[in-house]
Amino acid sequence: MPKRILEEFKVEWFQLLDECGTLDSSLLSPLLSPSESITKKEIQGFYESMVLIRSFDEKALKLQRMGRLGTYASICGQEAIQVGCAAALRSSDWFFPAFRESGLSILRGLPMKTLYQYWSGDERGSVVPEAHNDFPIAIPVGTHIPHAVGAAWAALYKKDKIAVLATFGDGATSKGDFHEGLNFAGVFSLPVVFLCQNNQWAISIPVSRQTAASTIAQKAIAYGFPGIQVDGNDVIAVYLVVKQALERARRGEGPTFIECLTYRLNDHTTADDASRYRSEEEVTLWQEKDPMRRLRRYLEKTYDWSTSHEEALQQEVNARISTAVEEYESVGPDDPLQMFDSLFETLPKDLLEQRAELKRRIEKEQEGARH
Amino acid sequence: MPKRILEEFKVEWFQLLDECGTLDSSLLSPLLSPSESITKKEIQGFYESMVLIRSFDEKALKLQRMGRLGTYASICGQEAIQVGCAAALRSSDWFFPAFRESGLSILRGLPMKTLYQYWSGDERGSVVPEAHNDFPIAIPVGTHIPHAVGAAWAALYKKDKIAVLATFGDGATSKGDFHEGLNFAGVFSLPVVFLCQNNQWAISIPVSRQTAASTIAQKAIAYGFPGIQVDGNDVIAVYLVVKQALERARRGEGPTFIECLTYRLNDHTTADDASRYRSEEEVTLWQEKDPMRRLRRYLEKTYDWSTSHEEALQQEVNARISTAVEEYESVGPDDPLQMFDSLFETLPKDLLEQRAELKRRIEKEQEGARH
Amino acid sequence: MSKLNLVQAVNQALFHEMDLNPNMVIIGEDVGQDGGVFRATDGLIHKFGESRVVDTPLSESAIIGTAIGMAAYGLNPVAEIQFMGFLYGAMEQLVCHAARLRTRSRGRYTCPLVVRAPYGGGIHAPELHSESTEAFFVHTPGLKVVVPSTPAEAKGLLLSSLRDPDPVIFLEPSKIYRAIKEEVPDEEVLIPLGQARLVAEGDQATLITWGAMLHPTLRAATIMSEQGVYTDIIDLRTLSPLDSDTIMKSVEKTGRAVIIHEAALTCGVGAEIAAQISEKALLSLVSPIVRVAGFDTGVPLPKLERYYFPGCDQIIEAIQKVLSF
Amino acid sequence: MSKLNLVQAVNQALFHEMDLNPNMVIIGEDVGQDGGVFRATDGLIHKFGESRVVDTPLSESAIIGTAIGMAAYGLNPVAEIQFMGFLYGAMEQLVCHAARLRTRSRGRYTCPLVVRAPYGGGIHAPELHSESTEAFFVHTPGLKVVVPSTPAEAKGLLLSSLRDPDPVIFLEPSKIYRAIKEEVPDEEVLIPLGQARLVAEGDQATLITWGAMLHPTLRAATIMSEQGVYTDIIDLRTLSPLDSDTIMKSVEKTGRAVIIHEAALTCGVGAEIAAQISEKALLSLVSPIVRVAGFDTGVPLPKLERYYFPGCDQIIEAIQKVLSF
Ligand SMILES: Cc1ncc(C[n+]2csc(CCOP(=O)(O)OP(=O)(O)O)c2C)c(N)n1
Ligand SMILES: Cc1ncc(C[n+]2csc(CCOP(=O)(O)OP(=O)(O)O)c2C)c(N)n1
Ligand SMILES: [Mg+2]
Ligand SMILES: [Mg+2]
Repeated sequence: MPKRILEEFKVEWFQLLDECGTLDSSLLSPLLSPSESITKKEIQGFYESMVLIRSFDEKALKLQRMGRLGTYASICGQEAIQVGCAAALRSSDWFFPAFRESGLSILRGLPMKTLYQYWSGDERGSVVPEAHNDFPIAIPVGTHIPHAVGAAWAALYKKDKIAVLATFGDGATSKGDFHEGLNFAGVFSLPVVFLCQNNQWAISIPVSRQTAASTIAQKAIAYGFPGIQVDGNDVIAVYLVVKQALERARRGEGPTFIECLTYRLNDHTTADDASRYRSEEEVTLWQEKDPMRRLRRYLEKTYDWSTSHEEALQQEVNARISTAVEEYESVGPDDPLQMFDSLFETLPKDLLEQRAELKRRIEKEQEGARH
Repeated sequence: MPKRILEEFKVEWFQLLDECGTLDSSLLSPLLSPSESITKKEIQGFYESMVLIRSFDEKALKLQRMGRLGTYASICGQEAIQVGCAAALRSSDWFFPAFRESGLSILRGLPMKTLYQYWSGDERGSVVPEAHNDFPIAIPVGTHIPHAVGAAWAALYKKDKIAVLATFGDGATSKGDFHEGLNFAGVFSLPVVFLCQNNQWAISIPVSRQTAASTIAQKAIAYGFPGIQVDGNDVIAVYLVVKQALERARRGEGPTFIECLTYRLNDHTTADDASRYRSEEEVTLWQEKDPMRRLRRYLEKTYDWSTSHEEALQQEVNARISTAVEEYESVGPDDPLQMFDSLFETLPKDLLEQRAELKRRIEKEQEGARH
Repeated sequence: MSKLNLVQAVNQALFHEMDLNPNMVIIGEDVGQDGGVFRATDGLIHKFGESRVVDTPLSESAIIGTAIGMAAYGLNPVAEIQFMGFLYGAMEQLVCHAARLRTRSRGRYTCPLVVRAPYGGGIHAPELHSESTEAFFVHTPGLKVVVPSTPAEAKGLLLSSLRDPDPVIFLEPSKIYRAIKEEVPDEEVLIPLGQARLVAEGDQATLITWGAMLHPTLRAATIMSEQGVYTDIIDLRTLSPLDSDTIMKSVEKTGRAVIIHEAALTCGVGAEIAAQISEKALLSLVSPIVRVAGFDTGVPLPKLERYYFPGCDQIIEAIQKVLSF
Repeated sequence: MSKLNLVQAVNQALFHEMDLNPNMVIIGEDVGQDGGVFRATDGLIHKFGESRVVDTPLSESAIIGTAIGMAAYGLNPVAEIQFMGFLYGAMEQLVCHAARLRTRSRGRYTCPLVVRAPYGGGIHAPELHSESTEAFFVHTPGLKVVVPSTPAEAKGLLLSSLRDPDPVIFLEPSKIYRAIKEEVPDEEVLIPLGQARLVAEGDQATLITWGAMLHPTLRAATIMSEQGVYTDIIDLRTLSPLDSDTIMKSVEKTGRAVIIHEAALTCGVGAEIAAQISEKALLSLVSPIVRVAGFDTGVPLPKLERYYFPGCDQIIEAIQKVLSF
């Protein structure tokens, strides 16, 4: 046939909990299997998690301002995504973060003190507890995506019934490794879920300068698997969509791409000054759409969540965070020789010599300090 | 709105001249502006060009078998794309080839002897005549795409009313540089046309292993500009679609992605043995769809193209090719010092010393030869 | 003359050249409104507009790749890569294309491209923000590699790089972006590429270094001079092409060489310098050459980074070692 | 024992290890049905199936990147890159991830990955099919670099690489893929990484080389021995870690060193070796070190490539030079 339509695609938007805290439960039932439901306990749990990770974040910013933490990347405004993902993941699943997933990592079981260590420039902050198969933070944007693909491939090969989640920002979608990784996942139909936290900024670059595509979700079309845009400030929508995608992956039905539309409410990192490149109005607009505010309204309306509940929760969270900060600040100094000791399984001779040289320098320094 | 369709996309297929040589002229008129038409002379010209480049190709394969040429990448089966593109391009446009565009380069004005030189491993075969702004062949697949994007950007910056064409294979669409380059073109709305010669193989990798997308054309959706699939064995369709895309670019309306579906009828290169990985039947099937056969049928039906026309044309072409081969084989040896002389505009001192060393070696060798 | 730090000097050089050369454009991540994460391009977008100072998507390979296409078309692109550690993503474009375009086309196309990147450690930055793999580029035929060591040097070397007809990798030591201020001439200064600078003179040893490491080297030399030991100090400025003549002349005089760089020891640029000395000035050597360099490990995260970089103490030890041999 | 060429020896090693280790998988372009463009993986897909011998899309960065993920998960991936010139596209994955995963995670995740790539010139191949930039990887902490020089060596070194718990770049000299046949034991042979091989003994000079360049070196040495000049010949085998002890022991004996490699001279691995000799064995040297290396230009297309690579003549000249100093 000379002229015909070969393929048609649509990109869908998904939201359950709107900005006023109203839940469209008509959408809920088709997403849950008959035996499933979302309980009050779960939803309240989402809120508690959000309070926890936001408080962690606020504390991190404070510590940084006081010079007690290094450069830090705030997650403020992106809590719904991180809580939704954490709830949807099983502990046997593998998770590959970018660097703006502190909340998700905490909820996966990474101790808060460990994260504070990481952001203070302590390599021990990258050590993920054995209980979880989560990768450490990798700084080069987007380059961890193929690792997630490789882990998914290995899981498939080993017939492990797990799924892999990789998260990244809107900026990451411009990197070659995003493309190559997603393409591999499509070709080999791997059990992996790609989740873009589209917070609409990559440092000073707005998403409109990152791509001419009107959604990021539509990028999945290039790789032959489903892509969807979700309201990233709606924890219930994120949870359900991610959960379904992970289940799909575990069932062997291949990858899914999820764009979560959200907003970076703070500076890129504590080293950045966002007022140089974006307007107050834009930020205010998105503060209105805050994921926590919305869920709290829902809780208030539906479950009589009260100020006293809120205060009790906040107190408990504050206590946990204080403990974490204390733990973090009472950690002893790291061993500089780790530079060598975690480089290879067996250190070759030339490096043993360099190690000895470092040891000598350290001892000399200690000597000097003693006098 | 909780759930809604954000975007809808379709991917279209375009063909004018079918496998039996029947032209659907109903599609022709909407593609041509009122003052335009495709004349007999043009269509006959397409055929003559096809005969020329196929004969060039056959000769190259023969020369290679006789040890008179190096490794060569045949264009057999892909002539319609190359003729269509050459006809659509203006000489002021810039062209960035991969390595399977010998036909297109010839029609752009690169002397056939120069191409034979290139495929014999003579660097002078990469020197593009001043009359055309065509890039030399670059071997790393897909990596020339950003160069085309950069040239288009520069043209826009300089307000030159030209367009840029970049061609590449299906394999190239998996490379990160394809993604990064097309994304830039979309974001900056650049005057560039990307044309994929989807010959369905990348050495031994079938296109189904290259991507899970059902068309390559749909990859354009990821970058926010139009993509279309064209019958790459239909020279008229290719010509019209490429021409429109180039005009669109020159008008400042941004990039277009064109997938031309075709087939690599020969081995990947003369160093390859395709029988290791694909069936005779598949090849035979595609021989039926040969772009030349189809156009010849059309010419026979429409313009009384006869065996004697054919023979006269073939004779003329043979003569041109013989001349080119003679020229190629009578070219003197290249100057090894060019290794240095075309490295920098001004050679730094250490390299002058190395150059002198090479000169000494050459002189010593010549000395030796003289004795 | 104004007292500027290194990042201001870079900024001034960019302003100067953008003014003179309408074909010069700047591209990179955050180079526009934000003025670059170190503010090296601060204000340029306001003066020269969005078409000449272009914020790009997050794509290092395309930044370099499109810059190559622009350069071939006749522009003079300056590509900023946010940190040297992100240049690896553009390695294929640099090695296969920027470095080869002139040769491949036998001079028909050229690549007058400057790639600027902050490099080196010591700023307590996250992982991969402290790379100094200049050796990769020095080992790549067809590229030039330039590293300034002070604000005035930065201005003069950058202006020359911007005028160079071939691709230049211009590495800016982020540790000294703001650490030093010096008088920088307001007018144009061109420091020719390929010529090292003799920073101090002495006849007991030759200290060879570049970039941020010049400063601990100067400190070490001052301390040694207080003990009556005087050394030549060579600031290489350009790592490719390397100014061997200046090195050999000095080593022939002093007979002792200490090479100082923060990059990993093995196969660093120091190896090349040591090899050249041992080839060309062996008979002058009265002591083995000593390289003071980073360890062959990655640069650790901030808490341990000070253990990685060699400093004044190591340089003094090295000088003492060559003197006492 | 069977008489095999180098590519057959590689193939045999892969068969051997695939049989023993169910976690070993091979990925790359054309490694499956086609058996690799040089046939190094010939037949493996038929014996081990499509899930263990996997043809991938044309994506060097993803080949290495996914292999890293596989390795971290517990597999032993072997990634074939079709030619070394295409490894640059995966440089970010190699330098930022393969080399750092163990350090970054403090040993929680490791990367037992072998990257195989044909390398070097002399096969009249197109542009970028003749690269020998091993120095890039030697300069990268966290990677090992192995280069075999004969079929039996290839088998023994590849098997050790496949068992190594850390990432190994295994470079196969394509020039001698089929040029030499030798007896290769059918059974398992493991040549430990990090140990050089003394191929010939003599006391007048030390010739240090690796890979394909061993063969012109042997020819040069034979010619010199006919003139009564006997040399040590060291085949390095592993470039990282470097077996300095073997080098120094020999140079201390002979007092003269010639280093031969086909890579570009400046900042090549030869520079590191020369630097180490000049640091550790200076007093033994009775002549300047000579490096015989490729020019600091790209490798030209086939018609001129023979002018690029140093050969037997240059090695003889170099030996004469160190002898006559
Ligand atoms: C390959 C690479 N290039 C540049 C950088 C510097 N950089 C760090 S974060 C960032 C922006 C990332 O944006 P996005 O992916 O949207 O994530 P977000 O910060 O919004 O979470 C940039 C450019 C980097 N880390 N890696
Ligand atoms: C970056 C890179 N990887 C691998 C190769 C080796 N190689 C040469 S051509 C080719 C296949 C190209 O396939 P495609 O893009 O479809 O072009 P075609 O050969 O079909 O014209 C490969 C893998 C290369 N030249 N460059
Ligand atoms: Mg973002
Ligand atoms: Mg193809």
